[in-house]
Amino acid sequence: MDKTVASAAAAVADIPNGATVMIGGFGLCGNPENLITALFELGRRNLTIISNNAGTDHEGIGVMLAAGQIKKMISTYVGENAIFEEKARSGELETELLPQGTFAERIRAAGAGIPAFFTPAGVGTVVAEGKETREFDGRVYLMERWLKADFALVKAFRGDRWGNLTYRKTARNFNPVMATAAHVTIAEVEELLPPGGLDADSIVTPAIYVHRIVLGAGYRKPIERRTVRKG
Amino acid sequence: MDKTVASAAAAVADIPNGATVMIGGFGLCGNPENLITALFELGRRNLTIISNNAGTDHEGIGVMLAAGQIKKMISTYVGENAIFEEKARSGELETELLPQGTFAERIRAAGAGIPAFFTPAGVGTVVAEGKETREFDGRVYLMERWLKADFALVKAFRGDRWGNLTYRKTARNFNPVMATAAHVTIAEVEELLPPGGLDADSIVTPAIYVHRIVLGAGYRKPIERRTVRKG
Amino acid sequence: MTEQEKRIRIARRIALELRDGHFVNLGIGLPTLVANYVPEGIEVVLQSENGMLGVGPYPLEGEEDADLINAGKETVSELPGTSYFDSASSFAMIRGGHIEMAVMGGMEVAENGDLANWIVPGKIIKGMGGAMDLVATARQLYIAMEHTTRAGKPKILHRCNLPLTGVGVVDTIVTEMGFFRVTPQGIVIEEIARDFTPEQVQAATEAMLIVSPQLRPMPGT
Amino acid sequence: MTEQEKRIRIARRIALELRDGHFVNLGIGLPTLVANYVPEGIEVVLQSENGMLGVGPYPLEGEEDADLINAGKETVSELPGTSYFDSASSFAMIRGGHIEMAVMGGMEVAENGDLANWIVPGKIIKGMGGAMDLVATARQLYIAMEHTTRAGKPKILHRCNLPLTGVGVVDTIVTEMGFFRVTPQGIVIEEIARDFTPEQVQAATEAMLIVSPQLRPMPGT
Repeated sequence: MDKTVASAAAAVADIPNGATVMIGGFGLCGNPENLITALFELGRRNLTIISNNAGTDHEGIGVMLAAGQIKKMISTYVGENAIFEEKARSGELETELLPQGTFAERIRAAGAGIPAFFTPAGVGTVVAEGKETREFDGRVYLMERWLKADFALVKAFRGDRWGNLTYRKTARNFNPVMATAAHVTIAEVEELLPPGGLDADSIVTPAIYVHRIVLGAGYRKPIERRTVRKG
Repeated sequence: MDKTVASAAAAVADIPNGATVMIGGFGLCGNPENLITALFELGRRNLTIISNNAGTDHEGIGVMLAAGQIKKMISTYVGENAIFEEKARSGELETELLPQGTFAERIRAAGAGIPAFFTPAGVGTVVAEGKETREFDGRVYLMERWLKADFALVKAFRGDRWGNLTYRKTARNFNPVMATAAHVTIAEVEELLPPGGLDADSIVTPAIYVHRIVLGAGYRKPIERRTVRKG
Repeated sequence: MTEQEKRIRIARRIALELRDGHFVNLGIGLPTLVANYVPEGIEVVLQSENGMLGVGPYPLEGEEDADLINAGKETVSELPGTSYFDSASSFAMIRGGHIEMAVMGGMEVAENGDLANWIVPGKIIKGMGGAMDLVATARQLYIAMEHTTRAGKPKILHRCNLPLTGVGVVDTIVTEMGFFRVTPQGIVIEEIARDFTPEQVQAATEAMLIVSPQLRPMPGT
Repeated sequence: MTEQEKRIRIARRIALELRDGHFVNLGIGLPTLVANYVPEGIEVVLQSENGMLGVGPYPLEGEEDADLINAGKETVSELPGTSYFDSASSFAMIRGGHIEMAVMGGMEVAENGDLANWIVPGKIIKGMGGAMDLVATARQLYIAMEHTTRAGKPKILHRCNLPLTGVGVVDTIVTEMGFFRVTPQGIVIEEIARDFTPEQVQAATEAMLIVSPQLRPMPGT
């Protein structure tokens, strides 16, 4: 069993026009840079992208947005992207904004076979519009549905040829949960090891969730807000 | 911040009669041995125990059962315990049996602030009796509620004084999820380290979930079914 | 046939269903034997619902580890590529439909795919463990069981009499007599053991069997 | 007072609410400043909803790590005891009520505890991020904000005009003018900054304030 794919381009080649694609990362941290570039270069259109943010004007998902490849974005915060604003304002881009915990849990529910669950987040706000509410133990909750995708593009730190993954610091973010929620999960890693190369107790994404694995290269890892203190 | 408690006896001393207590472990694997013994020796009665199994006649939770300390058991499989059978048959012990995935997810939901969710497990069986069913995307699901406890007794492999925990092999089982679902979580560990002693990327239970931590001693770790192969 | 011969035949036949890279959950008892007959050259990853992916063989004598057991509470070993996770994550994996194939024992299977395998008649109820979750959500559910009870009574029935584990969940049944698919039309016998005739199989079966036009001999018989 | 003086006063006052061993989530902007004023001798653990418990100070120049940021996308550092987890686990922690205290900025707070802080009037909607989850489920929600808008309009109102972030969620408001509790009876001013009179505070507030019988001067003023 070897899930290794030779290149990011080969790994994403069968993503069709109109596909729903989850992309891991929080801002530009923990982005699957090689896979995003490959999907951009593949030139597919009418994509629905499920990702916490929309990149920046010149980085990450923002590049696909600028190229007009994205029909709809499902996100929680898109404040770092002027192109996004423009396209959303003009109606060219459809957007759905969700509370971040609801977004994360809907994705987790998809991976975990739970078609719906109840959450207190967003009760009494615009998020609740059109959604069923229900009281449990004297408190009102919203019912939320699972959120699935055709493909998930995730970034891990290390992986093995079976598809086991580990992550580094806050670059973990949405990657492990998206890895569980797509029909096909494609992972890119900074280091690719033989099975047994990762500590079995420390594996975060078990191999069952990963269908293809690519060794990434040339990571740029842009920092959005470089903040430092005096020594 | 130091959550260390000097002894298992001190750590469980405020568990009252009638408390609802989650106890980690799968069979006798990953049992909080020191805390179970301390709770047994404390002699509290009318306890509701939420644990996947009921120990064996002479090990684990079985000892508390034999002593008549348990009023009710919420479990998934209790087949290793003759005392259990006897007390359940006589009506002395109230029992609630759940599908194991539902059991685990109800506990996870309690820790995650989700009062109810839908699962396909148990539809059309005795488990569904009295429960709400609902169709999503053409399939029928049961609604299940969160399952909380007053106390959780969990066993980890290593821990630090903040309460961070890691686990070893399949001794992990229900321990991490129970750690999230109780008002007071008490952990026992085989090794107690200063903060920073555990790898930050490999911590399974973050410190926020653990209220007291005890260095365990004298682990017996009985094996229920010793199976070996020829060399 | 001895009981052990039947069990080995069933396990060997199910093992032929395994494909390289499959993630499989094997139930306690007879299904566990399937692991002994994985065909050469393919790699199958076994999931154990107590929180392990990549279950290895029983350990060598002296290498047993109390912290390393399968869902049957037997000591096992780990492989290169094994991972561990908690029980909620394990059942998220199961419930989410990520397990390609689950193999489980059966007490009764009905022609509509209903399964009863968790309450032994006349005995105290021990609990369903993970069975209800597994049967409800495995992509393919195989039932590995002897064709009849020890008293010789059929186990493939019109309707289950025992309390159900799942409704309409069974895809395939393998017994010492044959290989059966549960279809919307009823139970189709696709393979028959060479030591039985279709009439003998039907006589041991309460449900009306549909004989496949491509009925084949069951491999390994 | 300069804007910066106001912000420091508010952050310092909120920092006095911290207790040893508290797990706290500080929102982006003004709330982040609270971390600079943690009282001596107490240890507070900061949660960042992008998946970190135990957020350390900004890194030393040259030690920035692109894989290590807070929810404001600022580079941070780790501490002995830090742990990392995924976003679903992070919001399970938040939604499950494990965060003792969340501090967040506010645009409007109503006398019933309603909060609006995610849509800036006249600007395109950027999204609520984790705010709705945090306000709905933190055990204690503190709003850290200047008492009035830049145009001098009140922000503590009878009813919010902007789209809500949460309904009845605010426990405490701290501004440069005072320290306020949201109670079933209305908003109680418990502490007043020494450079304001109750009349001045009320004049800058649309909601009718209840003056606590134990009204105290606000520490740090």
